[in-house]
Amino acid sequence: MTETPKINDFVIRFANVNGTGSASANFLFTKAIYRMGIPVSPKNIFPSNIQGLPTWYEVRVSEKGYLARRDGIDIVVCVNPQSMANDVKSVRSGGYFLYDNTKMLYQQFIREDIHYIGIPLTKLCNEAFTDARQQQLFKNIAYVGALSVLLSIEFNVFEDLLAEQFKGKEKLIPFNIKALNLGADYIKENYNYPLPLRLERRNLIGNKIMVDGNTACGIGAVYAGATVVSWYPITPSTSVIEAFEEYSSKLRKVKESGENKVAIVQAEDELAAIGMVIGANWNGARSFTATSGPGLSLMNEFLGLAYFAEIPAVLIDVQRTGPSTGMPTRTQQSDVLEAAYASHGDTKHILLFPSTPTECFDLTAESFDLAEQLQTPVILLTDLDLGMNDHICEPFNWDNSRKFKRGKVLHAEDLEKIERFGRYLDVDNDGITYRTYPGTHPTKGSYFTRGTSRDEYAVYTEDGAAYERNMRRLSKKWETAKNMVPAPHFYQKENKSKFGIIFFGTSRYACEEAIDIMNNQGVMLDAMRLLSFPFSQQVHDFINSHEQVFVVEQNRDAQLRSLMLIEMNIVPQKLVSILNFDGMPLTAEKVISEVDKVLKKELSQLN
Amino acid sequence: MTETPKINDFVIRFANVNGTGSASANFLFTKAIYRMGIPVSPKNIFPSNIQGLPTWYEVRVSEKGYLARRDGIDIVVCVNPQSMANDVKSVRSGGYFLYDNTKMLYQQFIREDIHYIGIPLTKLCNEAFTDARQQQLFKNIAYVGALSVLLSIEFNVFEDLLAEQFKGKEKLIPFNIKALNLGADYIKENYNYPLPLRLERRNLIGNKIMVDGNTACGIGAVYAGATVVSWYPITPSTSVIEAFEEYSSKLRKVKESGENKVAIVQAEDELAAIGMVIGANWNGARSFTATSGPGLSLMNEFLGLAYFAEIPAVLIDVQRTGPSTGMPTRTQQSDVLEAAYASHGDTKHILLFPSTPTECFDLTAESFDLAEQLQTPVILLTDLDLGMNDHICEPFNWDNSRKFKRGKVLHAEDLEKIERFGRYLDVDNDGITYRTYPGTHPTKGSYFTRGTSRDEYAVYTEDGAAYERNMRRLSKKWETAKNMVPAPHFYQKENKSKFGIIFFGTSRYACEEAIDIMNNQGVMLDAMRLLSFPFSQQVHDFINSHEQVFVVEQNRDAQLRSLMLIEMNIVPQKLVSILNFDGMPLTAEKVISEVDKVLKKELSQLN
Amino acid sequence: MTYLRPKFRHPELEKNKLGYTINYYEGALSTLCAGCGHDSISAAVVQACYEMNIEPHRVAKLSGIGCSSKTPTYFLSNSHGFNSVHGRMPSVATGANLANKELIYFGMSGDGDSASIGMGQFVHAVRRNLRMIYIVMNNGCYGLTKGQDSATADKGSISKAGSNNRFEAIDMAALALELGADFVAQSFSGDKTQLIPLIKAAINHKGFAFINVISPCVTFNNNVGSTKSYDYVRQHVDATATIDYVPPAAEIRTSYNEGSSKRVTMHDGSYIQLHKLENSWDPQSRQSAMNAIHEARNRNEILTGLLYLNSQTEDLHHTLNTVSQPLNTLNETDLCPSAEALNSINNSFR
Amino acid sequence: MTYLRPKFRHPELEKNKLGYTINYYEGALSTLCAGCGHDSISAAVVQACYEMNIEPHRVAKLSGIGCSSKTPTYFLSNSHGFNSVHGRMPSVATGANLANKELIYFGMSGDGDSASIGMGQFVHAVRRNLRMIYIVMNNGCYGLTKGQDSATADKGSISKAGSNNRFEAIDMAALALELGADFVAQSFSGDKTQLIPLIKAAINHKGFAFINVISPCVTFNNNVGSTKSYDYVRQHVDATATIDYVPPAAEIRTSYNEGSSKRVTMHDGSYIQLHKLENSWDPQSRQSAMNAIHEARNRNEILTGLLYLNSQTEDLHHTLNTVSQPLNTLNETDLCPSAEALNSINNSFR
Ligand SMILES: Cc1ncc(C[n+]2csc(CCOP(=O)(O)OP(=O)(O)O)c2C)c(N)n1
Ligand SMILES: Cc1ncc(C[n+]2csc(CCOP(=O)(O)OP(=O)(O)O)c2C)c(N)n1
Ligand code: SF4
Ligand code: SF4
Ligand SMILES: [Mg+2]
Ligand SMILES: [Mg+2]
Repeated sequence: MTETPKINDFVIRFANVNGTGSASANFLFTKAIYRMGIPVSPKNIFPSNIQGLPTWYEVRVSEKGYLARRDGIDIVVCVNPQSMANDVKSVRSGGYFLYDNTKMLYQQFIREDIHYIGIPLTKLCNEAFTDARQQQLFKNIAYVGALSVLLSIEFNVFEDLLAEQFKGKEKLIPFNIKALNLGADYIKENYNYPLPLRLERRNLIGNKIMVDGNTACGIGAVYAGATVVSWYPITPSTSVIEAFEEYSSKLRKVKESGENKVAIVQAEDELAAIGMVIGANWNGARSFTATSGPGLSLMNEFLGLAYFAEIPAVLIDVQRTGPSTGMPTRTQQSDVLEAAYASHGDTKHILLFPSTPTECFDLTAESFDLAEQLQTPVILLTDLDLGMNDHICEPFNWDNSRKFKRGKVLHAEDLEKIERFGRYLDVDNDGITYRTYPGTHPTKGSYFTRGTSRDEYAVYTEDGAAYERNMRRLSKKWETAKNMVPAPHFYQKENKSKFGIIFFGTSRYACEEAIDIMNNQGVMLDAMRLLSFPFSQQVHDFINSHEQVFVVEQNRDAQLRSLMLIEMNIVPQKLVSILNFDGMPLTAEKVISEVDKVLKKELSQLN
Repeated sequence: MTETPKINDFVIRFANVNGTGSASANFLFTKAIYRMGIPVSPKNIFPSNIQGLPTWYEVRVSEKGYLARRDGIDIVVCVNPQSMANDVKSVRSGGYFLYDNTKMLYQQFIREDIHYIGIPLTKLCNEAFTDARQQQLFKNIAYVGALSVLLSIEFNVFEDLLAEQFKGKEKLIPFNIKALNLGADYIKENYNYPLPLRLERRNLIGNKIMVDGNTACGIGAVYAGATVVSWYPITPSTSVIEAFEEYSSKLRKVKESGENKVAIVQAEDELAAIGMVIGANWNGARSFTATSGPGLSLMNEFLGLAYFAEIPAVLIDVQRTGPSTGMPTRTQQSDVLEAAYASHGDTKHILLFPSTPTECFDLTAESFDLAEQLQTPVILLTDLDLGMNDHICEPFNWDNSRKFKRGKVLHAEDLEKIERFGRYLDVDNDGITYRTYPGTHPTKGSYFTRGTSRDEYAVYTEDGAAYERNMRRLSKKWETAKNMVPAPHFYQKENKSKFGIIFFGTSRYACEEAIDIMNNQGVMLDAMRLLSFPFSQQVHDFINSHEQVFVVEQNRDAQLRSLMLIEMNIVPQKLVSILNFDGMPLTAEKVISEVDKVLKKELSQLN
Repeated sequence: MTYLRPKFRHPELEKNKLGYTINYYEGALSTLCAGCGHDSISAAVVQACYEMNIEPHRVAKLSGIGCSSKTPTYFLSNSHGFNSVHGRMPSVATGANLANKELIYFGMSGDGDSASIGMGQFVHAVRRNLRMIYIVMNNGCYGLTKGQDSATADKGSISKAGSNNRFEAIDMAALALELGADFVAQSFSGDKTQLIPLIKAAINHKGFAFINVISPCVTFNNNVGSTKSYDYVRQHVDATATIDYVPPAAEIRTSYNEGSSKRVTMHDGSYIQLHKLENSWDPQSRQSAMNAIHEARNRNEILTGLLYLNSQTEDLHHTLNTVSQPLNTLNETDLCPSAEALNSINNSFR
Repeated sequence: MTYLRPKFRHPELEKNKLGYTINYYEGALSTLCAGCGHDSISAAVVQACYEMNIEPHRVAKLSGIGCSSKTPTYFLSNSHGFNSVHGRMPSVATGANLANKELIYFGMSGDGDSASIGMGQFVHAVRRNLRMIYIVMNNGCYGLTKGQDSATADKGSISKAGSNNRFEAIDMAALALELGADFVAQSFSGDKTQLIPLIKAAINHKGFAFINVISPCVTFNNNVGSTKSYDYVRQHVDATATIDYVPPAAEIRTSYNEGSSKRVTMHDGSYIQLHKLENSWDPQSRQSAMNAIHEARNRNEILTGLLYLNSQTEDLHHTLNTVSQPLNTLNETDLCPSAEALNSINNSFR
């Protein structure tokens, strides 16, 4: 252990068996680091099953605030004999392998170039606890205790966290403390500590919070005033609705009566879920659903109806690795093309791309405004990494004076003033027409909603000219939308390079890190993070003002780049794809090496 | 009637009420022209209802063999008071309006610039027939009789046609002849005839046949050996299956036992239809379904499964006007983008674009070979115009020695020779792997098919590297497909212009006519008709070798052009869209005027 | 269809309690085939709403796709209508109903729309006890796509094209009963005197009210050999009882023979008066209703009338315990927690 | 689950008539939770196939998505398997069966897979009388997505998270009966002696054979208050009869008390011997079976065993009158009409 100390900069991976209670111990570990004011970022790598298979929890600690996944694991904590062979291999040379040495390590797991830290976790816990469940559970807490010593985590931080966690069940705290100490004491007695890789308190977090994106979406929908919610369970989107349900039941119950100012229905499938959303929005309630790839596929027909009949709808698609069932517990950004043009015929949908839980909150809230203002589906594309992993981010923010933007709706008073109501009449010349809610007025404002073609007064027609007028108006609405959707985020006041880089969603973390690193190496890239589709003039301008633009995405087929080619008439050679699609979150290394390839080629062409 | 005669060159439109038996009279009219050796092309413009609404049948006669729809109607035959106001308007100046003058024409229907030919159809038929149904029905035959005189249709052609039609029911023939004569005699007695617009026997048809595309698809599937067929009724695809059923029952029944060498199931919906197709193909039977837009949308999830699990499937999508229910009885080519990338995740599908019934037959047969060779869905994109209208085309052709190409399938003998069967092992380095049918061998060759990721041996895995290998292999298969799909059709041996034009499917008729006309005017365009997606090198080369390329499509969003941009990295400015999307088949005039706009601009830039 | 609406209206048409004449309840002119059973059902809806003194704009009409699904256009033109996608009306209606519990929801569907592509949604709408009137216009075929057999076509029924259906029929009423529907009725489009009171009772029912109406397709399934033709149905109808719907506090207009008569009271005091009851059938026993249907089926008869009613029903809003105000009327103040609440949420993530 | 398969096998394992020991019928190691009911069902399938002397490669195993749908991986590793998409196994099985009528088709599904997203396809597979063994592993919840209530969860059942289900349960067996299924059974994953003969009889049935198996989810729905927990089910099971499946020409191994015993003969002379019969229940009467289920339900009991069997069943191939050879074995000569035939088709279009 002669390495020079490295403070607040390592990756540690916990190798567990799912269903054994390791999740809360691992979270305790991460939260403690957060509480010490140090940027930290965990990734849960779990199997598509319920119990008994290998599961990993990877935590990156970064003084610099780099929150992307990073290759090269410094420390592995392995309590799963099932995956041990591979776990040993996964440690970087010079790294640490912490394991349960109650049983002796197999000879073949011994590597010369890494450090082994054996702790008899099973033995310690079997001796310290009598209940079998506790013996199993507290092994996890014990290794956290061991790490507290090895990595210098402040013990009182754990005490605080446990006190909060077990509020109301205080008698559980001493057991946990005991387990922490089991591990901690064993290290103190048997090893040199702390490790050269270790932690030191900082003040780098500020008022930031640590939360997952799905929870943020759920809370965002509560604040946006969603009242009718229908969904069908599917990983990794389920927890969006769970969060919505949890916060609704806290914040939307009438105290006296226990009645709910919300209706949440578990649908029989995704077709029904989006159907209910469409029915509710048609009837004037804000309504949304959440799903993942297979569900999105099933919603195609209804999304086309909502586009053509012009009904608001909010859909949160938490993307996972496709195609088909694919890898349901791995991340990807591969529903972009499907979401953008879902359904047969000429259809286009608004997309929003949050990159942090904070943005999940903000954009979810905004999606309802956009859907109602534009009277069309809005699809929020997040992903498993954002949705199910905890992220450190800005706190949520709400202005009490904020009003819901309900779009162009005519009420009884308005109708009284109108000669003849034309549901699809482009009065304002922006492609957006006025609607009424059912039940508004005895004799004015009723109309027929349909997926078939109709004229400006919502009367069924098969007249080609009327059909074409309507389709052109929808295109005009699309143009209007370009100025209404959230603007891209630019990382520079003025462009300074002939190279640009474009990314969206969770690629943000790796890209920001990569840009920073390249910057330090003297390679300058202008950067733009997209928040929405369709693309506004600003997006055109950014691309136009660079010679070469990298487009970073987490899918195989360069789907966002495809949208750019289709919608913006960009010379394709200008857009160089950086693609990551193995289901693991993107790393900065990957971005840098892909950028390097192009720059090297350019250099070599110069020579 | 002082116009100089125009031989074999006019458009006539019949304005009827649907459900009144006009279809067979109108067909008789068209068939007679075909039998006179004159190119003729009918279009049925019918409402999305069963009875009592206006329906039109438009027939173009063209000595030059132009079979596209043409604007500017020369003659309207109107027996529907409902639509008379508009029908009168629709006649070109100088044209003819033939109507039932049993009741007097309203004053407001009188135009100065057209000719009126009143025939008391109702009166004549009421006098000549006693049965109410006959009185109604034979009005239609009577106007055909009138036209035979006005346009010089040979009467014995009708006699032949009626003899064929009523084989076995010969006693109906005299009634029809009588009705024909009613109309014919009335004209002879009351008007000058023939009209300056008229017919003359030619020999321009050769051995061509007259048939609709859906029938051709159905026959193609019989010849291709489809044995399991599942479908859900939807206009305009229903008649594909009806034809398959009809010809199967003629050609696939065991004579002695009446047993069927085919299983046709009307599914409960389109999800089930494609599910059955996938199950049957998985189990080694050739199987297909047919649908239209809404059905395609519903098949998204299953198409992704078939792509990823690599199961052959043939899907015939007879496109209609979208989005949503849209105009179900109008034509469009607007499912291109949806079909190409159907399903969430990274997915791509083979598309075939027939343009004539002959190609419907050929490409349907070929689609089964391609699906089995490539182990992936193949989607035949036809449309309502092609599928439901009669077209004059080359006869169907089949080589008795032709074998079904069943692709890479291992049988028991093959498996005996193999150490370990790897379902997803790329043995031949073309991305296409070997499969086995269930039940092949007691101990070798069984494997698990799934929509989740797996390794080369079909074992479930969540390993990112294995997943990525598989996805890259699928991309390789896509490359292989480029050289297997039908090649584009070129209209010139050598390019002779800096302008190219690309089209597919039913745009063919209008484009060929437009090219011919422009050619005669000295404007040269090189032309390429696409038959398939993905695009082969030839397609690239054609585009690369022209400065400007027109891309003709019948949709709003330039969907084929989108595929070109995405898949071929083409500079978008090179591809100029010509879009027709009002639900009516494209005309040459439209193509010419759009091309003209660009050429004029170019000229004006030169000045 | 006739394409010119007769302009002449009798000037002294009777007005209902709201002051509306019956033509106020009509819709656009039907484009269905002349004689289509579906048009009679639309007319029955018009009549029932008129007689029940319903404000048309407080009705929402929803449907899927099919000839039957076109009918909402042909009644109550002052109501909002929604012609959605094939087979998915139940989900759209569920969302709509959740948004506003105060409207009356008519779901108009066909046998293709509900028994094939829509089967899943139908089953789950029943299970959720969504408050609505759900009418299946059952013609045993797919009218709009030109006459294919549907899943309710009886085994052995002959289609117009002459083919013999070889599959067992799905009995929608029996299915609804098995799935727990609390209002199940069956009728015939040709029998207005039965259909109108059934629709009225359905409107008044506080949960999912299902009426399976045999509604002949004159164009594709009215031939000899079809078990859904007018003639066949007329000959094989077996009514459980004749039926009168009596609104709350209305006077009893008829007196019935005690022995064969029964009164089923609804939640608000209105009641359904049944007379000439079938033997051994109790409209308030699910089991008895199921047995009656099955026995009629065995006799090749179609049991019509009210089959089962449980007025103690609890609809989806009750199950979800939603507030009494319609959800679509709640605004920012009602729905949006404060910035302060958000701060304490933020704190919980620190 | 245990991730190391015990290597040791008793060397003298008994061989069946084909010469295979039971381990030849096993599949990959299960990754389900230790104690999951589904694993017992897999084991029962293994045992039944072994005892029925079935060639594993003549079996095809199909499923949707869910813990239950994973089971085909865990039995008969020499069979082809197809883990399709959620809720759509019935259609895939239909296509597969049409392609090759000679294989034995196992469809393994869950209550989410069949009663929610798959309801439409389930209903229509029953209606078509597809020859297959269809097993719903019914745990009243969505195991794989972590325990949400399913549509078969009983009203009032308490989930692990403590919530009280407020919706009526769908009774899959009663539904199958109503839809006309000719083989309907119900069982409990904890009762192998009942399940194995049921599976054997199902394999032998010449049409759609449905077995609804209550199969507790130990992880999410085995708590007190759940009506699908091991304890609850064990206490509330009410068997129609004990059951033995006797293959054709096998000797009768037991003699039964005449009064309470019944023999149901299948198409090939094999039979099901039922003893200790429930009163007033006739396994060959659909009506009696439905009444028995409903009555048991009213008593809060789960009726298990064979519920109904009609051995005179006619499956989909019979309905479609397909040739006896499997369709997937037909080749060009069988299928492709000649060029000459095409010429006469061409002529018909001239
Ligand atoms: C997804 C989809 N598939 C198919 C169709 C075509 N389609 C329109 S109506 C209909 C069936 C209508 O039958 P039914 O519901 O019984 O109504 P009916 O016309 O008999 O009243 C079908 C299959 C469609 N519109 N959408
Ligand atoms: C289209 C689609 N929607 C949702 C899911 C997510 N999903 C996977 S399994 C499952 C439910 C499984 O429940 P069940 O069929 O009862 O099986 P169990 O796990 O309880 O055995 C769901 C909803 C999916 N895979 N596909
Ligand atoms: S086709 Fe049949 S169902 Fe449709 S409108 Fe005509 S009669 Fe009615
Ligand atoms: S979660 Fe439940 S159903 Fe799934 S494997 Fe575990 S016990 Fe079985
Ligand atoms: Mg119908
Ligand atoms: Mg389940």
